[in-house]
Amino acid sequence: MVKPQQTLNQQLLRYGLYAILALAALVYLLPLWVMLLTSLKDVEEIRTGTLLSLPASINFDAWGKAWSGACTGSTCEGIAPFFGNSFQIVIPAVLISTLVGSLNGYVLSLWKFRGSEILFGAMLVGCFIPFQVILLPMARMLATLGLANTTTGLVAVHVTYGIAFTTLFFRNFYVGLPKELIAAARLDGAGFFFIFRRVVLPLSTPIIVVCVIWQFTQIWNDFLFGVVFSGADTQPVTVALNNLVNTSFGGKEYNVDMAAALMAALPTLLVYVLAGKYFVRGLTAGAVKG
Amino acid sequence: MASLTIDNVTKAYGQTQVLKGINIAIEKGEFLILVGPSGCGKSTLMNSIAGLEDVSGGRILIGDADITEAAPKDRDIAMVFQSYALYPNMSVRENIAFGLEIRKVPRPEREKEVQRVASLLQIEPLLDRKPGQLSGGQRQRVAMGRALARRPKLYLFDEPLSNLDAKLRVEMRTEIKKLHQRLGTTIVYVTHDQIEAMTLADRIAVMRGGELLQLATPQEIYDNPVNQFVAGFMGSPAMNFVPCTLVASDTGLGVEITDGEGNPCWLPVPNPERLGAYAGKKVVLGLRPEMVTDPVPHKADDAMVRHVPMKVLVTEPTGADTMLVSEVNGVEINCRINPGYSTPVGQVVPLMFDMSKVVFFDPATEARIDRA
Amino acid sequence: MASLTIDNVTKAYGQTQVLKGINIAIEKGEFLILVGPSGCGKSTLMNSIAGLEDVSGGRILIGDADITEAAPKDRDIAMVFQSYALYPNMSVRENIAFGLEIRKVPRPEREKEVQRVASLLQIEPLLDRKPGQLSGGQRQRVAMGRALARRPKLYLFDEPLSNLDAKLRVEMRTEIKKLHQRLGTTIVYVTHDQIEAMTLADRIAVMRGGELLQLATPQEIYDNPVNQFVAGFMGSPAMNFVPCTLVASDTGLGVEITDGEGNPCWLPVPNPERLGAYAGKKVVLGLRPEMVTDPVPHKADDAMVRHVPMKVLVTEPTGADTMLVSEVNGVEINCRINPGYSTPVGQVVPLMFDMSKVVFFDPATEARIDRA
Amino acid sequence: GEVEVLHYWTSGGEAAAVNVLKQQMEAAGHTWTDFAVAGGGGESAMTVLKSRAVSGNPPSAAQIKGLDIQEWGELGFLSSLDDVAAAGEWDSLLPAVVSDVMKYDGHYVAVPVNVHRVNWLWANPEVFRKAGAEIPTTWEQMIEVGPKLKAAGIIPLAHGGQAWQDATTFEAIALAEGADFYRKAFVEHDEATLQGETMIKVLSTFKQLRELIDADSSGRDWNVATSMVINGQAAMQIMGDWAKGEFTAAGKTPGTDYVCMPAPGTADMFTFNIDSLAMFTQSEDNRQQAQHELAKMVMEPKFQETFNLNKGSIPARQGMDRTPFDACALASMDDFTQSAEKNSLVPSMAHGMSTSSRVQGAIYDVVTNYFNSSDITAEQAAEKLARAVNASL
Amino acid sequence: MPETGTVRPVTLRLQDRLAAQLPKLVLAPTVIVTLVAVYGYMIWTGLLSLTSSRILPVWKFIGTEQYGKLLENDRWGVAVENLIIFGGLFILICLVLGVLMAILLDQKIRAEGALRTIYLYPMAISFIVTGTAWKWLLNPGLGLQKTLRDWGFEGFTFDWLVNPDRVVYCLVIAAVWQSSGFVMALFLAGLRGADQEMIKAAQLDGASMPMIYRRIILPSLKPVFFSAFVILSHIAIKSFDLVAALTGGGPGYASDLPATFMYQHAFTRGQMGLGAASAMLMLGGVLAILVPYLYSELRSKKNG
Ligand SMILES: Nc1ncnc2c1ncn2[C@@H]1O[C@H](COP(=O)(O)OP(=O)(O)OP(=O)(O)O)[C@@H](O)[C@H]1O
Ligand SMILES: Nc1ncnc2c1ncn2[C@@H]1O[C@H](COP(=O)(O)OP(=O)(O)OP(=O)(O)O)[C@@H](O)[C@H]1O
Ligand SMILES: [Mg+2]
Ligand SMILES: [Mg+2]
Repeated sequence: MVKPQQTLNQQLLRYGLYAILALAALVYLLPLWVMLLTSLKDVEEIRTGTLLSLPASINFDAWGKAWSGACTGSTCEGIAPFFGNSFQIVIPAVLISTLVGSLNGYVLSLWKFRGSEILFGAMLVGCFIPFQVILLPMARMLATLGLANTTTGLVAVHVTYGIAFTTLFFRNFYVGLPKELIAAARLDGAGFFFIFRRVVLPLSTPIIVVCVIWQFTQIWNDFLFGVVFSGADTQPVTVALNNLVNTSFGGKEYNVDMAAALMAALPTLLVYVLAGKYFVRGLTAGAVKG
Repeated sequence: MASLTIDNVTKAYGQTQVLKGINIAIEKGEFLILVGPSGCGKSTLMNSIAGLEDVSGGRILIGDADITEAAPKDRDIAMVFQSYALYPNMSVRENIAFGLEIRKVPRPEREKEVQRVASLLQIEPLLDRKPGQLSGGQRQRVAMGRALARRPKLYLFDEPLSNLDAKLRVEMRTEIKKLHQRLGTTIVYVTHDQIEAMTLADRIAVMRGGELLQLATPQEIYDNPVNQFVAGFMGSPAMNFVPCTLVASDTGLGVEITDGEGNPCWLPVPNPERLGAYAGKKVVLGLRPEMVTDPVPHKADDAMVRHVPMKVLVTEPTGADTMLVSEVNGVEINCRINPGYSTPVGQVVPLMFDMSKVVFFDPATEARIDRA
Repeated sequence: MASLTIDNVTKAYGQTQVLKGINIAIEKGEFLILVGPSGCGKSTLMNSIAGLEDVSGGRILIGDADITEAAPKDRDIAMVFQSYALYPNMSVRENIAFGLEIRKVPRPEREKEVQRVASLLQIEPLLDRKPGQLSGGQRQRVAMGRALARRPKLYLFDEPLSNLDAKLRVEMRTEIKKLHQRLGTTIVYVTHDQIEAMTLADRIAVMRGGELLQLATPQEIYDNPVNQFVAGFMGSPAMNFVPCTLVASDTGLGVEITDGEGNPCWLPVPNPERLGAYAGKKVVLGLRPEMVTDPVPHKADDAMVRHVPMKVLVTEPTGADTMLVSEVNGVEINCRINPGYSTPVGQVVPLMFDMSKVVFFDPATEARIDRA
Repeated sequence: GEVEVLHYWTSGGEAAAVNVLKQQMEAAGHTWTDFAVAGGGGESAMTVLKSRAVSGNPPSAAQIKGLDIQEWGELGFLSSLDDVAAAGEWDSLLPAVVSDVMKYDGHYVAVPVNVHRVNWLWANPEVFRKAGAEIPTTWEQMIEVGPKLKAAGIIPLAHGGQAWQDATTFEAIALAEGADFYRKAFVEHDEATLQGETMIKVLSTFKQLRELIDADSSGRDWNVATSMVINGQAAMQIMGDWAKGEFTAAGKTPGTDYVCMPAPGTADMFTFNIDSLAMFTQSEDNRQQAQHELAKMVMEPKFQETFNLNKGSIPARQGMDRTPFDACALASMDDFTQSAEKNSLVPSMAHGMSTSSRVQGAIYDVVTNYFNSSDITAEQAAEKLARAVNASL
Repeated sequence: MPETGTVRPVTLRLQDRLAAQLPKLVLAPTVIVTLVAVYGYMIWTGLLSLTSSRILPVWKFIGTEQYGKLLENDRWGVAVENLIIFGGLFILICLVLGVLMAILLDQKIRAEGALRTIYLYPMAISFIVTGTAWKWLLNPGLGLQKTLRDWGFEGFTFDWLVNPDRVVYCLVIAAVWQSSGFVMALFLAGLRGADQEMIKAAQLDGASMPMIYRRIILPSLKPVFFSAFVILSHIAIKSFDLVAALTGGGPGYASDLPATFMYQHAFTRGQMGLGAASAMLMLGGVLAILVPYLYSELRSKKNG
């Protein structure tokens, strides 16, 4: 990683490396492959054919149906109408939880005070609380706050239970930053938020990426909160997906299920691809001596 | 500018006592140099003044205001960190301008100030680089630049020139001196460079192991150290310490040494009246290298000067002078010789002992015994 | 130990040419000191030797083996980084022992070696601390310790003593010298300390802007610099450069200056035969501070010595000497005066010019013009 | 007013049927808010319902079955439909077994949508012909016919290894021991019956069926099992009448391509599974009006017909036009009335009709564990069954 | 710079005092929310576990009866045992794989972006559906076993999914597949922050790259391990979708986990009191393991 070497040995090593990575990629892709194949077959072929056999003819009907035709209740408009709800929930929730988490992490690593460590520990317990147990009290709380069955309510819930994680990520990233940086900025006259914005945040790119990946995925794919705290018209796409997939009566259309799942995953994948660019190196290079 | 009072400040990291009650009163506009061996607590003291470390005890005052509890940003102090602490994500320009930006200095003024500082520090071509793309000395200069761009009440410099070449260091030293004369800002400055300490300081504070040993003008510290540690610490090469016995002869009090030919030899003492109590006892004679030189005729008649044949053990040319190592009373001593004087190794040559400024210490307590 | 050949090595960061074809052949067991202004490429050269940076061109050989492409770990080099680069999660002990551990040195031996190095560097009480809990100088010593614990073919020291106090620095310098004498390992060493350079080096390489200017013994560099830059760079305070005109008089070639009273004054030139071509032309006279001193009687008869009345502009006592600033031909010059000599500021006092070792440069090219 | 309906009818056919209701409601000037949450027999829908109830905002109507209606009624969430029922003469339209389930404390609080028959055996006659075997009508025959089918390379019984499918099969075997035994065990939870000889026999028969099932059944969805019958991989399946949808979807006709028969030994018996909509107390008047309108419409023949044609079940409302229904459904209707007369119409344990979900869950756990592990004897299982049922009462 | 003139003792103005409390103020909303939404609800659940609640909370207290029932329940025992096996293996394998993949990806790989996305994508797809895909793949009659046998490897057997003693490893496989990519991303971010100078020093000390990772870089990523561990524990504990979609808890209830147990009892089977009790036990167990770890982790940071 420090310098590419030219020797034969190194060359071989490098081929080996690529081989391992490619093999791993294949293993990881296998289920995707199955899903993709299935989504391109028709129901009859799924019933009769084998799992890994290629579809007789490529057929995007299932995709079309999943997008705009499949029934998810009394309406049969596919999963398309639900994307909007999901975005309305996921974007503010990710932004808020990331911001709050980074501020918390900043305090807990670079502005420690007496008892801050204990607070952090106490906060972490939030990571282990089974979400099922908070459904009912939270439902009541949201109703009290007038947020029941609204996207705002869902955003609040996701932020509430996401903060522990985002705080953890940022705090554990920031403890590695040289303390002198903060000292220097404080002497330069910068206040709490100024230091955060100008010195700390610019050094956080990789962890912001990780945090966004995590939060986006968690919230986008969340079903439990989505179904329990949403109203009839604020359901996120996972609820629609669930309604497609978990239908227990009548013929199961695996091809539509798979197509819908793949489509529902596209925004998350897009986030992965876009965010990936910001896994940058050497942010603190040259900061301090020692 | 303002005066700075450090009042019985203590600091401990867990069990480790790092500052053990430091008292320093720095005048308005004074240039104080802090010296002391590595690890004695200089940086810790600086950090405490800046408010970056909480002190464990004592008070710090700027002017009459007790700032012990104030936030760093309210103290109006600029500091050059020993470890630089540059903002890695900002360019050199932004690093320097950061403090001004916070103080809402308008952009054009900021830009002018950055230019001024950069040209002073000779880093103009580097303004758009990130710290990671600089050499060690360049980074140190950026760290300087960050402080110099501001006009605080108090400057703290923690070894700000240690990684610069001699030439640049002399130039920077001059610039700092000029800055001090122009602005009259109070400055506290840590350095290990003797010349820097001697030429810049109004007063020097010598610390050891978290304690303040002596606080005085450079000349006073050099000529009149309070104890053997301070004497040995200031001056390069260091003062020679020769164990000997104070003997009273007919011409008065003096010390006896053995010369390069093995003969005893009596040397006079500058202030015999202060040493009365030690007559006949063992003392440590402090002898700076420049007090043992090649004989110069114009001093031959001085009452405090003696010529002694000494054996040359090692010679080390250092350019302007040659250091000569010889032996007195079983200890090696450094002598400072004009490079033109012939001193073949292994031979015995006459050297001139100028006793007018020698000092004496108690061998047990290492305290000065002949101080006025 | 092994010889090291740096063969036309170049290095560029993007457009920035940092090393512009460096050629140095270092003998087996030689102690080479690298000096040069901040940012001239010393650390880059060190990194290239160590294999931490790819060179853009040229070759590096240890012994007869071309190691330009070899991995750092296969080069058997130990280095002290300018920025220390300690392992933050390891204790001081582990930092020092790491290199040995990798070489599968058994634990008891490792422990012994750590103890030895720690006591040499006076960091024994710190062995169980993490680097974050050390002072600047202590960190630097740990960085040294990491290198000294090993027995590599080649040591690279990048300003290893810059953050140590003078006393410790002298001690460390001596230890390094001893180490070199005992092991005979080849050493490349960057320092900005003139004394260090002069006393440690077998040869000194002076760099500027990525180029090697002169590679010679310390004395040669000091007495016989190839150009004005080298002359001005080595020596502290730096050499004075006085613009003047070479005039031929009846006693031979000489330079004319204006003394402190405004009268012209003729000074002799040591090697007139080499300067024939410049007679009547403007030249730059290189005059080290120690060449202008208080008059000493025993040199009064020297043909190359002249007494000139000079005006005292500033005096700066530095302990062993006093620096006196005066003016010649419109430029300020530093003179090195015995502190005992009375030089009241503003007065004119006689100073002694010793012209036996002065050097001359071309005012346009800055090249030496009187070199043998 | 507005009706919000929480349900888990999300498949294409169900959705179409619900749409009929929706259109009717809208035609009557109400707004229909559809809240569909699919999954595992309504697990998720129930979770949603509970949180809505806790937050004081329950939907107008929710799809709740069986004894759970009683639980909700006990908690005081349900509103009385007696007015609507009286006007619509529900008492005469619904058999007593059905109307009992719909009432809490003597008042109608829910409307039935359909009646499923659970104890069906689905078989592929073509496969039997090939193997030279007869479709079994008793469990003994079923076990005997196994090796023959296996020899022909056919899996005798298509099964999905999920707790509710295990329980469905198990209750069918239990039913073969008589409706009284069934009631005593699964409705009255008589401890002696639960661990008695007959139960042990049922359990061993049940275990013997394992031999008829292929090794890969674990976790298999019921419809996958059905498709094994459809494409001749397997010979039979024991499953409720919803399996018919799979055959229909594959273009098969009853009688020729597949046969529907009562599960072995349960020819004139009927385990029912009724879907219903329970009505939650609404604070606003116009919402309540709409709610009552909804209850009325659910009972209308039009909805009952569409819905049941789509779902494969039979209408809960009696006396409907039989012509649109297929042979299996007609058989189901006949058996429903006959068994009611013979007192062999029993609520399905596996589908939460006979007992609360607590007891049902306890039975599931014992049954599925016994069926899937080799180290429990029928005796032990019976004992466990009695203990578990007791503990969860 | 003009002299500031009047000397005022630095009494802290309100504004200053506010500024000094800023870190605490920033943390305050989170602390409040945590107090209510974590601890408040935890207490609520604790109380609930002492009631006889069935389908909805009913505040009729019956003491610790529910806990007694729980401890007698065979299925709960299986669930706990499964969690231990599943959690342990899952966390361990994810950490190892995540670190490995991060390190390999950090070697200036040409297709880094594509590979990174491939390792991450399983997180993106809802397990409701990938569970089905895995169910097929792991099913001996449909998936890998069949495929390999069709290809001529007659003896190949892979029937863990239908084997009650092995099914928990299937959960591990699918869970690792889903989560290891994120651990990789977490470590990759950490690796990108590693000090290059330090690595150079280690190279000179003679350490090979694997050695440098093992001894220098990874130890400096201790906080990242900590984050990863917490995340993975969280995923292990709440692995609900996974079980529901992949095995439904079967065969029998051999692959049940506390999360599914709790959910089923609390919400499907109308035994909310028992569900709450199981949640409390699960939380207690998890905290009993985690608190010491958190404690040592947070303590060691203090003098870091
Ligand atoms: N990554 C980089 N990109 C561009 N220029 C660089 C980079 N790193 C170093 N340089 C430049 O290369 C030159 C040589 O740097 P080097 O560190 O070798 O200097 P040096 O001689 O060691 O100086 P110093 O005495 O200040 O440590 C400097 O001018 C520096 O600015
Ligand atoms: N976090 C810490 N925990 C324990 N001891 C510490 C810590 N930080 C510093 N010290 C110790 O405090 C003492 C004073 O450190 P300080 O940095 O003030 O020294 P210094 O005088 O600046 O030395 P130097 O000249 O080497 O920079 C040192 O002995 C150091 O080891
Ligand atoms: Mg320091
Ligand atoms: Mg350098």
